[in-house]
Amino acid sequence: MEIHDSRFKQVTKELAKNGVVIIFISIVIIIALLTNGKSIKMSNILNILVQTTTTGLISIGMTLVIIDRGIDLSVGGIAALSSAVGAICMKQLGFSWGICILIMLLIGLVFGLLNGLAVALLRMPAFICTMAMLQITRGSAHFLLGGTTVYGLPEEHSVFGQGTLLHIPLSIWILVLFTVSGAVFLKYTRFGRELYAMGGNPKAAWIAGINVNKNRIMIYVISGFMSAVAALIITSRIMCAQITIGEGIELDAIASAVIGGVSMAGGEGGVIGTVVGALIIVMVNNGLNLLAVSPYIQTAIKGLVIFSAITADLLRRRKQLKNS
Amino acid sequence: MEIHDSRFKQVTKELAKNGVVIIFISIVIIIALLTNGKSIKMSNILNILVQTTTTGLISIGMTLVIIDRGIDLSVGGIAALSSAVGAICMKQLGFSWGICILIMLLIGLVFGLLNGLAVALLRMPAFICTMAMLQITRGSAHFLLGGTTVYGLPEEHSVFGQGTLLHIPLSIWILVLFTVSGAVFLKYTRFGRELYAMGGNPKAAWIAGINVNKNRIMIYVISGFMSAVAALIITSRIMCAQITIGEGIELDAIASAVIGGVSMAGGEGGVIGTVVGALIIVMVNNGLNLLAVSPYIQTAIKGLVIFSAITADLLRRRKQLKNS
Amino acid sequence: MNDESINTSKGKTVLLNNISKHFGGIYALKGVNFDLTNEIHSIVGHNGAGKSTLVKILMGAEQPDEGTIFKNGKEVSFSSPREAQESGIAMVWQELANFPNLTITENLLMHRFKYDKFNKIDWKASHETAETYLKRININISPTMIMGKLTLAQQQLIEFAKALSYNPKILILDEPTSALSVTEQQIVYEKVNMIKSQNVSVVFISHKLDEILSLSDRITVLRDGRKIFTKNIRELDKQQIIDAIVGTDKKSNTNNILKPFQKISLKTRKEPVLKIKNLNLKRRLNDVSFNLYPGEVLGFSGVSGSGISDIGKILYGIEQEYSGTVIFNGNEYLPASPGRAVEAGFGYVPKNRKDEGIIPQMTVGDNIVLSALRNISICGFVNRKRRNEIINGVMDMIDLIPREPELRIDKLSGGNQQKGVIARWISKDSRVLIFDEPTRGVDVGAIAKIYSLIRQMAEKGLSVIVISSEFEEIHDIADRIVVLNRGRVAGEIDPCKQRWEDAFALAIK
Amino acid sequence: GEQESTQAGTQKAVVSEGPLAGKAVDENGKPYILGYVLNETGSGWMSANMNYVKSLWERAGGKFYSFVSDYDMYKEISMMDDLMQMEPDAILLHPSDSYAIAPAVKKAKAAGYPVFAIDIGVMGEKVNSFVSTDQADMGYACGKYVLDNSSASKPAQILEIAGGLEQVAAQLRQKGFYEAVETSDYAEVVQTIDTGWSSDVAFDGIQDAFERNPDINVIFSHSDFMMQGILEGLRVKGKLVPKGEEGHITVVSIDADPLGLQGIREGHIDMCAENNPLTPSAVVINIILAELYGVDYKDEYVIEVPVVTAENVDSDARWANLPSGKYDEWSVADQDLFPTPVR
Ligand SMILES: Nc1ncnc2c1ncn2[C@@H]1O[C@H](COP(=O)(O)OP(=O)(O)OP(=O)(O)O)[C@@H](O)[C@H]1O
Ligand SMILES: Nc1ncnc2c1ncn2[C@@H]1O[C@H](COP(=O)(O)OP(=O)(O)OP(=O)(O)O)[C@@H](O)[C@H]1O
Ligand SMILES: [Mg+2]
Ligand SMILES: [Mg+2]
Repeated sequence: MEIHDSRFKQVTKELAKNGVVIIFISIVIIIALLTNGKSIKMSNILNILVQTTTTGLISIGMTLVIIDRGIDLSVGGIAALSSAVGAICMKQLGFSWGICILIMLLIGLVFGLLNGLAVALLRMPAFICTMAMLQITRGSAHFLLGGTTVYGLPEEHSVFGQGTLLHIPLSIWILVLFTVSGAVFLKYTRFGRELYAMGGNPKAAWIAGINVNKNRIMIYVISGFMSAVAALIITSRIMCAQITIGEGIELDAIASAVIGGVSMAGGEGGVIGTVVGALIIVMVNNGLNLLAVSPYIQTAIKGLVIFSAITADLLRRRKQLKNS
Repeated sequence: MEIHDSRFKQVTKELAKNGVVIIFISIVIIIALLTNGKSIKMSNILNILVQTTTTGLISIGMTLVIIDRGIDLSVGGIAALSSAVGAICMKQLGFSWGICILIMLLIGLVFGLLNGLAVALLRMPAFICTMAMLQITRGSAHFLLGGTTVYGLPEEHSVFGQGTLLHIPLSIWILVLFTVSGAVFLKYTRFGRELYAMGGNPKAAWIAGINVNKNRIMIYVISGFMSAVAALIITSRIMCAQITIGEGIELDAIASAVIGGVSMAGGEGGVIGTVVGALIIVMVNNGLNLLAVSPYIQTAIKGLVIFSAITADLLRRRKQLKNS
Repeated sequence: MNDESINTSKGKTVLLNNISKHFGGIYALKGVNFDLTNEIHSIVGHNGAGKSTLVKILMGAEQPDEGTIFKNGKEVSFSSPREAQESGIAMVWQELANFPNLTITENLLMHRFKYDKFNKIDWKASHETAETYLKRININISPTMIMGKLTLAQQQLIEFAKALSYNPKILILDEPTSALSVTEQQIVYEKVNMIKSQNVSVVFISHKLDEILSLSDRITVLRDGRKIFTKNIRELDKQQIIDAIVGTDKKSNTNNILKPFQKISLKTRKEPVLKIKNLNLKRRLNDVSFNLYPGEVLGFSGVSGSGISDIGKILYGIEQEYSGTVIFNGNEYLPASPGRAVEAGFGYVPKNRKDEGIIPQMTVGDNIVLSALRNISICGFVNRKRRNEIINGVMDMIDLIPREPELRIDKLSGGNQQKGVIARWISKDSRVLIFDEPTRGVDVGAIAKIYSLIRQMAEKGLSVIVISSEFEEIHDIADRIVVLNRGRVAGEIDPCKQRWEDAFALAIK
Repeated sequence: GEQESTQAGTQKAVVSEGPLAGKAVDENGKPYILGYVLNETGSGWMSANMNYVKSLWERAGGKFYSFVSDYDMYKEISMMDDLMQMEPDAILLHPSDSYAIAPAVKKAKAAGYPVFAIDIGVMGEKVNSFVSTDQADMGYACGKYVLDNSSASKPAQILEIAGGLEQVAAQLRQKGFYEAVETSDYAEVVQTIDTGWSSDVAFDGIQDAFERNPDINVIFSHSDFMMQGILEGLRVKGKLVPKGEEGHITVVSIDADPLGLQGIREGHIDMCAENNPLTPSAVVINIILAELYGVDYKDEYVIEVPVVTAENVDSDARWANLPSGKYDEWSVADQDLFPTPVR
């Protein structure tokens, strides 16, 4: 079995992309048929892409973390805190908009750094560290907002979430930008390859002279930064800061990565697959809404769809394996 | 670094128990001082223990899963579904109470089995499988309850959550029972030892002739069962079934395990540590309530306390390491 | 003291002065002095003698409790292997330290990739560079292959290629040939001699005394963390070295490896336990047929890629994509999984102890009884008394040191870990035992122990298959040797009548 | 009845009868589409609200779609986009957050959709009309009851069992309650437990609170949804004493759902501020029809808060006395705020 597994893994890895791509295509087709075409109208496609941006961005950072055998549960909290502080600076402290954007990004970097330092230098288990950080960040946001919503952000702030470029929403461009650079980064930079090495065999990575700690800190900083970028887009879409921002987004981000072929055991996967994974999740949501499925049964169906899709994919690979 | 790490790990392991125990004791003392003794009044100690039972029970199953390098996100959903079905059987279908209890436990076993089959036989990543199962179970619960609360359960049902034995709440006895048997089970049974082997090096375990699949299925069945037992206690305490039952309990359970010295990398840790971990989380909650800390800042403080406690513990071990 | 050592360090490439190192209660090294000039300086010693620890200290992977390190006369201390690397030291680690999830190129070039003008990794150029590194040790595998898919032998060779590619001034080789079969070993020997001529200093650790004798200029013997002596090769012969390694007190049991075991005669053979017909495995095995008799030790020998390991894997249920028939005790036997195989009475010691053998987080004791649990547990509960009896019994049998059943097995020296994996099956009664390269990284004394144990078990009527590319060794202990060559049976050797060279000839012809 | 009556959007033709018959159908018989975006369906109140609106609209011959965001703002505004893909004739909102939904409302109105809000309003952007029982008023009613029943001789030591304080509903209910009690010297909120609308957490919170302060004599719950946890929590504390008997703890709450009414009957709950899901639903349906017919309407309608106590607990006016889950049997609530318009 395990040998199978190891060989299986090989195949899995080779097919990871097509794997998720095949799931993706089948789901697109099925939903299109069920909604007789509504789902693939241009307007809806853009709608889906826009909905994917935030989870997508965060799942890109998450991908790096998971490749290094880590996990980052704090992303949603960081997004919430970044939003809260940003909005307060814009609205209540009246800082100039540009400064506020920088502050929002800075918050992502700072809390990412804290995660990185604790995980890399103190060797705190990533799960517990980032879970505590989730509570710290979301808690602070809750405290700052004190149960109110900070609204009435400056007009120009709407650009990230509501602006368009060449008739395509800016947020989509942002997602594309980060996805592509993420993919290039992983495949063509030394850091990218070292990351896979660390995930594949941490001890060997240290022996090979890779600066494991530096890289690891870097990874969590990036993840924090991506959360802040997501916060920019969210606040820009809802033009306010509010405590529930990013609630539960960590699960969606991790799920996107895993569906996209990233192995929780580390050392495998990439951002393209991850973003496709994120798309799949959004599409299922969107499809169920277009089909006006009863809200009481939607969650269950969502689970069933994901479960069956993955199952089908795994069985398909099994077959291919036998036949190879 | 990694070499250090390996040594560090060894110490970690030796101290894991004392590690969590030391955190535990310090927190007990600090809170006792802050609440000038309120927190260690007998009534409050029982109160804390009672509050620990549900997370505690679920985290016991979770411990087994994590030792095998897995994760079970579906526990809360299974608890909710088990509660919903149980309550409906009692109240609306008027089945005899005993039958209903069996049905509730059965639901735990069945969905645990589904997880086990998917993870063991299909090699579905535990994270994605149990996440889907979480949606399926909680979604079904939502569908069955349809946004209503099923209340007015038969009097005798209050026994698990409100009954006492020798002046000590029954639920505490249940937790103790499962903790002790869990510990014995891990240390003294073939299954227990094989479990650590599977977590430590799955391939080697398989080659040593261990029936990895059978054991793995078993583990998830147990985890599902523990969720059902927790459901018994919850429904018995609030004497109704509601959709919010068990929400987010999976994170608390995992956190308890990790705080208790269980390694997410598998092959290490035990249930005693886990339950102490669960106690710590409840104690912090309880402490903040005894101090009537504003709910707007509680979450942040909770996170800070956990974070600093773990940090302190890690630094302490570092020191010991140097001195040894 | 220090000045003196500075003087003595003059002209030496490296001087390790009075090095001590302990782990918990165990002393790995006690006041060891070691020096290196432009030479091949071998370190030998029993498993756990402290060889790897010594070189890890030189490489900066371990910090000594006491002692100083001088390099070219200057005192140095490396806090990480990287620093050692940057000062011109390269090492092949005893336990493979590679990235199974990455390509050969990435394993070779991890932080030395070729970059294009946008400072992106230029994969084409990188692969080409990697290819040249592979060419240097004349192996031709595509550098785009994933490391995890290669055979252990291939992986070990690539580690060697990597070390060479740094063009080090000092090269440390910790059992670089343990997984190699004769042909590949030759490659290593040539290269080592070549770079020595380019005045690179080499530290060479091995348990294969023949290669030690043929390669070394000087030999240092360690025992129980102490240095026994450093002598020039000319002053030494094999027996002296063996005595020094195992210690004169233990001398007695070392003799028997030199004299071959008495073989059971063909006449006394009964019905075969195993009848294997036309075993085929895609790209690996081709119509392999043989019989295995009760009480015999059957050897399988061949060079890398011969597929000898696959025979074990098939019989034990690891490899299932095979075709052909296996008759076990007269009826068809389908090895579906190791679990089933064990139930049927098979046992198996894998070649790759790190990935397929030990459970690193578990204690030595737990590792030993792992497969026996099913036999010593009553309604699920392990019988602690039996358990401890077994563990202590076996640890004595193959003198696994340190004798601490509750120590984590990954704290053991490589060879002792191997003993632990073997002990797992000695502790459990089986019908057929399969050993794949059982003596890999095991010291001379222990090799004798292990083979005499194998022999004893065979005499109890149990059948043993020993898979090994150590032609001499297997010639010493096997009743018959089946030689494989590129997945085909090249012939059968009767050790009583034929020499090991005959087997080797068949293997490479 | 629950399940099949909650098959929102399934195109089963609903028999058009009663006062609304044929109202939500245009001249050439095409049903009007109403899309409802709401924050949750987990609580009894929201379920009743959503299903009653749906039932009324379908009785009127219209087509009904619902989108539930589970308090995820980002999802909620995305749902507005999803909804617009289905080109509804009107959009009804019960938002998770009054401010965060504003941009989506703006977008919808720009796209020419009439937007209405029920129960929870929209801030920073005008909706066509907003119908509600004011959340703060409900909190205030509870506070007022507590004041009326406390005095210098027996000051009120109040334990607040909050819903999810990150949500407007909870925030406004808290605000209203505080406005009432802060005016008094002998009523004080001694502790607030944030339960995230969970009975289980409420149960634990009760234990903790009484450990700290045994003198608590009033409990204010943001919703009857946590009531089971509160009452059972009191029971194990031995403090579940019916009204009138020694040691009774005053319990005031919001919603007056079936659980609330039962509590009042058993004397465990003193008072509920009724949050009747029928009246605002009936009003908003009429207003939406008015919009479609081009009839004028005001941009806000506020329904005053009925206070439910033992005296009026059994009245037919109590929505929770209607057959639970059988929404299609619930008659069109008669209200005088806005009559059903005619085309
Ligand atoms: N990290 C560690 N923790 C505890 N003990 C260790 C550790 N590393 C090595 N040891 C102990 O130090 C001693 C020397 O180990 P070392 O690996 O140097 O032996 P060796 O000569 O290389 O043996 P082999 O020939 O089997 O490789 C052994 O007893 C081993 O158990
Ligand atoms: N070309 C290959 N493709 C896939 N897997 C391979 C290939 N070659 C070897 N392997 C795997 O590596 C294992 C080791 O090969 P095996 O040991 O049988 O060859 P060998 O003759 O023993 O050479 P060595 O002793 O160097 O491993 C094989 O059982 C097989 O699982
Ligand atoms: Mg060694
Ligand atoms: Mg071999």
